[in-house]
Amino acid sequence: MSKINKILVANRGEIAVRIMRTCREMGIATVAVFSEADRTSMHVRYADEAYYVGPAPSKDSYLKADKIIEVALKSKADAIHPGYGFLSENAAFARLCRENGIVFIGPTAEVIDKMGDKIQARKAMIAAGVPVVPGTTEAIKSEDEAIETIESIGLPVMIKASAGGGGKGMRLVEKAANIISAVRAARSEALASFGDDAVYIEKYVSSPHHIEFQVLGDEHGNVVHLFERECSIQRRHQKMVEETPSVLMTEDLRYQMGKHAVDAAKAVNYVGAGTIEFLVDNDLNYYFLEMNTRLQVEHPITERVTGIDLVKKQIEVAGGMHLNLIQSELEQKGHAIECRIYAEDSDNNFMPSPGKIHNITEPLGLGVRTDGYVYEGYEIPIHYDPMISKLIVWAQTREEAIQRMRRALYEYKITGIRSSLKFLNRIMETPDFVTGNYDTNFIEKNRKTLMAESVEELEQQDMVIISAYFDFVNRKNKIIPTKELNPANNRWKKYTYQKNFDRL
Amino acid sequence: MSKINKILVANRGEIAVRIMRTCREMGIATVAVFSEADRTSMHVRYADEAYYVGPAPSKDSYLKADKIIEVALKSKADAIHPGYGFLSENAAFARLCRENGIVFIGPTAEVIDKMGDKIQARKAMIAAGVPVVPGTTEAIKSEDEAIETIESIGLPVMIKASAGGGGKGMRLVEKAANIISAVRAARSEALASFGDDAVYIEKYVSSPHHIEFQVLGDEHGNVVHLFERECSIQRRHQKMVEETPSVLMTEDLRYQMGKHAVDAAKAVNYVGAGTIEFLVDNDLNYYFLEMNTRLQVEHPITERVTGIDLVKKQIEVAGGMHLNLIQSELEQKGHAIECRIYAEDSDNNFMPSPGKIHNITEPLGLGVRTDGYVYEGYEIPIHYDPMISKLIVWAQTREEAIQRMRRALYEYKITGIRSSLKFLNRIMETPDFVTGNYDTNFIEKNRKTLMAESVEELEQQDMVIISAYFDFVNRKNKIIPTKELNPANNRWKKYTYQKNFDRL
Amino acid sequence: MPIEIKLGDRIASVKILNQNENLIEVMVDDKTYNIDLMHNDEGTFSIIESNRSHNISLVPSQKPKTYTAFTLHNTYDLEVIDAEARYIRNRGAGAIAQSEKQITAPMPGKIVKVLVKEGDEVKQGQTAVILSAMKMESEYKVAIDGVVKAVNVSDGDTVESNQVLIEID
Amino acid sequence: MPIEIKLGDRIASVKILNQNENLIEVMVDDKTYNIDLMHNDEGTFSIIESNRSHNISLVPSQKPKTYTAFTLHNTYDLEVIDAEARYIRNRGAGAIAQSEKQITAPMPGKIVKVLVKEGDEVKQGQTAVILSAMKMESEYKVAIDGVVKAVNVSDGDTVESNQVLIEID
Repeated sequence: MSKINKILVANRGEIAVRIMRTCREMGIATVAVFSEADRTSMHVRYADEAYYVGPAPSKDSYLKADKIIEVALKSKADAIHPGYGFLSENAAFARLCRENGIVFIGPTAEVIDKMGDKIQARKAMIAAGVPVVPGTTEAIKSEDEAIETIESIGLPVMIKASAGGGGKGMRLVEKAANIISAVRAARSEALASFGDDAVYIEKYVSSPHHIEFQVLGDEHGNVVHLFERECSIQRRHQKMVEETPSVLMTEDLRYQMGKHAVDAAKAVNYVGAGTIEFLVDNDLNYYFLEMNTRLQVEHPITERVTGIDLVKKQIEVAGGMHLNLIQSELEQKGHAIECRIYAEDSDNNFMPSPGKIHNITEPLGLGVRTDGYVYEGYEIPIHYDPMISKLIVWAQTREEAIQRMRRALYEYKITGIRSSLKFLNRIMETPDFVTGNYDTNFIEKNRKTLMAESVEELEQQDMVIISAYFDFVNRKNKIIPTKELNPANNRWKKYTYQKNFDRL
Repeated sequence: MSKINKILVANRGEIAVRIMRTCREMGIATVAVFSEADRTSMHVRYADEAYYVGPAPSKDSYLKADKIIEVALKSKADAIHPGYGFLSENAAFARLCRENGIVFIGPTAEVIDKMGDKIQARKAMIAAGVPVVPGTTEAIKSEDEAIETIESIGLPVMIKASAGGGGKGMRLVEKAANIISAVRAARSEALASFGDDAVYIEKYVSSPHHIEFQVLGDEHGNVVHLFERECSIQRRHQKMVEETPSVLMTEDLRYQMGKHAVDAAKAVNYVGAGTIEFLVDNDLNYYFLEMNTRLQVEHPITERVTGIDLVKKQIEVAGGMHLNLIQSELEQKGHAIECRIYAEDSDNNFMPSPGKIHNITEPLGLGVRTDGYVYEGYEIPIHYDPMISKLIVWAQTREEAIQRMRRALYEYKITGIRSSLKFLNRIMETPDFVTGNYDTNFIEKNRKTLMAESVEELEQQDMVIISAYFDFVNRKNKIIPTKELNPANNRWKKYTYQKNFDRL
Repeated sequence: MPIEIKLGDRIASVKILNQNENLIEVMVDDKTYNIDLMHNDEGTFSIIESNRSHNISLVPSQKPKTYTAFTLHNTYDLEVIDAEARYIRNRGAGAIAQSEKQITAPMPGKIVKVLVKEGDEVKQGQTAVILSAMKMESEYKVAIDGVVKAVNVSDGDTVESNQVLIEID
Repeated sequence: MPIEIKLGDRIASVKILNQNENLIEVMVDDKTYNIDLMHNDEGTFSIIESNRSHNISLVPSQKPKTYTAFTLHNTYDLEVIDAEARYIRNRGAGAIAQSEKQITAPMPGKIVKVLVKEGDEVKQGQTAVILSAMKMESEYKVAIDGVVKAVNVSDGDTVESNQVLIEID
């Protein structure tokens, strides 16, 4: 067991700040690293120490494993927390940490390697008895084998290039008559795209739910799960809204899936926080999709319903401590929803909207948590992820949580850039979301109402026009801005309220 | 049962905003009232409608019952929420609401009257079997009666002027020999101060704990309690820190006190949210102190451990709904602490510090709730309460909650005015608080460490001096401020990081 | 002096009829409002009109006299048309198609690849430049058939919002 | 040009030795620091010194060249002493007791009661005025024996921070 007194956070943005918050609570000193674009980022100002690691592009700074190790050694950090993204699922980096006597807060390099390889992960899950999407684990050898396989797993199926990615070399087969032509087409496309015509076959799950289970494991063989997160609200595989519990879940299903999630983690002797992602169809069949061997963006909703600080647990088990959690004592209390705030223009094809934050007002009060990192005057760099903040609400029931989220979105004001706030509010008002009747096709299905033009009364428009009028006149007459709220123009004579318009 | 669609909030500051938040979640429209000093206050900007009610002094605006009723009628509000302070415990106002067909969100005028009168309240509690501080309920008639009474309740006792207040006409008696002289002295001082020499006798509880129970009642005779709040950290009877659960509490004591709190509320057919305040001595004897017939400042810690939105419950029962809470199903989960942020200078005898907020950064993240109302550029008026915000944290254990509070206080930055943030942080670090070994004498007892001068390293001072240097130089050269973080001076030549100082 | 303000397709005329400090009688087109307006120099506006509380935030754009306004549910682009602007507008009436002759960056970003060079003949719909911002690449296409008059950026350049990247003739 | 800065009782001399944009070599008294300093015009400073991250917020006071600085744990009053200030300081060296001859408001507030009038003889410790702010009343006493030279406020007046209320001679 190694006592951790100082942690280098090899990340930026909200997650770097979020990790440092827990470190501060635990009395652990923090070391920030920053690229040239991030000198004034919140994580640099929040940390006890800060080191420059390179130019703005990630590959020259946040992905520079050797440079980050160098900083860790120089600053005498005991451990490195990689956050999510960047080096968090990089086995070579985990190995480099170990070689330099630095604790990598995450699973071992071997586990990262294994779970990062789709075929290997799939085999490990089958061995552990965890259901996977039915199909072949190796490339098919002939068209006959394809027909045979498809007969055994049933239509529809997806034919996928082994070397594939990005949708290339993929064919959906819904009718038996099309099998041969689809296999041929996929093969030829795979050959053209990747120089390798190997394809394999998987059952096609249409309109699935994306449901994941949070797991935590320690070095002593203890593994628990912290229940599910429903992550089906996605736009182009980008999650936008997550919630827990899932409306789809029954007590039985949760028990089964939770058990499989724990089995999956145990199968690879998993240490740390991880997530088992499942596809669930409308008949509640579920299949292992992949394992994320790191903290997820959406981890706060789990923290809110279980009361457990996941980063604290990560740090504790990385230091060799026992997990000290007993599955039967864990519970989900109430309902939590997370909305991701992106700097993007939902009215304009979700175009990224970097720029300078002019004003920001965060929602506060009962049941509201914000995890962000931008501040007024901060210029969002063009080099990194467009997510600027996460808004998490909790309430006793799902209905109340949706009401609270709407209220929080009402209070959240970010000006200077376009954000996804309006779009998120629309999601909260869409009947399919309110009733909980949705799957990964939600955004496509509700595109019309989600993207409809806002109707605002003429009067509201007129108030905007009047505001612009006064701002224009005011800027013509003044130089030095202040933050004080002024009457429309200071030059005008001062009367008290009572002497003028009758207000009632 | 009356459906409430629109609520006038007869208050200002954080509590007005807090009430409107819940209204918004419930789909209830909100009406703000404001004095001349509050035109740009948050509650005016948050509400759907806003009405001017008079000049800055409270007596000319927020206390103008008739004016507020007039606004309620004009705006067609169904109900008025009085918040705390101002008209919240004003029976005449509650009566005026009823006469005008407006729901007063609080108990009836009769209950406010009864609990507002110390002697009447004391008698009602005795009748309900709730322990009160031993002593006389009427003025003593003779010195012999005084001796007799004191013999029966035991020393020490406090002799108090019936017409009294402000410490005048009060005498502490610790020895039997001093009884007669103390009675005489109290009487003559009472006569001189109030023109009435009536005095009564109460048992003196030394270094008590101030512990209160939250109760909720409906029109249908249901009353539950939502457990205790420990409020002993006070400076001159001003609460500074509250927490729940109380370290002092045992399961048994909580059960007994909770039952007595419910009995007390039932004795007066209490409807709405109320608080029963008790004094508790070190032997765990407890005595009814008074009942507050309104929402308390510190209600959020109860909300956090029970998960119940108290304002929502207030609105529901005011509309005639059933409480729908069952005592045996209620539970306290984890630990919550509230710190009150005052605009006052703890380094300078807690002098009030009104003024303009220059910059504010609120703490965010796991387990942190802020209920405030000030914003950057807001000028805190001199006319009202100095409390500008409440910081509430929750964690699984008390130890973790204290750590989290320290972290949140670290993140909370308010510049432009002096605030109690530093003093609150000192409280969180005082061993007596950390161990939970404290009573109402805490601040007096720990004055030396709480008020000690901060020792900051020379280097930190030097950084402050360097900052002042650059700000001064910069202001000489520039006119138009922006929020962008700049290098020290734009005129200096631009090099990239690598070409200069070696950073490692 | 009435001032015209353009909001989307609408051009509204604004005129102050009466004012006592923050209490103002104002006409927008032919509708008259009695409002209580407070604002600060950062563009935060609080307007109470018939006791309704409106919150509006204005952010000036880089182009003078233009704003982006944020209301609760909407974001608007606004332009103030004063005497000077009216003059320029009238004078420039013939040059409306100017925007079609330029490819401008709609946001700050980094040039991934420039696909045309000066003198190239280009066709409408042809991709001329690829811009990347926040891990997303976007292709920018030519709006009209023509010849490339100027290429103002190179691969790897960082560009500002509204910067002209390519000019077509 | 070194500038002197007063922080509490300490007067420190600051001198820039070397600067490349935000990377600065600076001497405070006889200690040299290599710092990376970024700040904005609202007085937010981020300094990295020997890789330690310092956050400082400066708020200018109403008096020119004076600041209140907020660090994590402390609040400091600072004054910049440049050539001009040094000149005034030196010239006014004889008038140090000026502050004892005035009662000034330490905060904005409202005058509850003025207890002296022009020409009154007053004794040290005598209460001259009661000021109220945020529901709290404070008494302000005379610092020296003397005669009231001027009473600048009346009951009910609203006063600013640092406003002179009473002058004694």
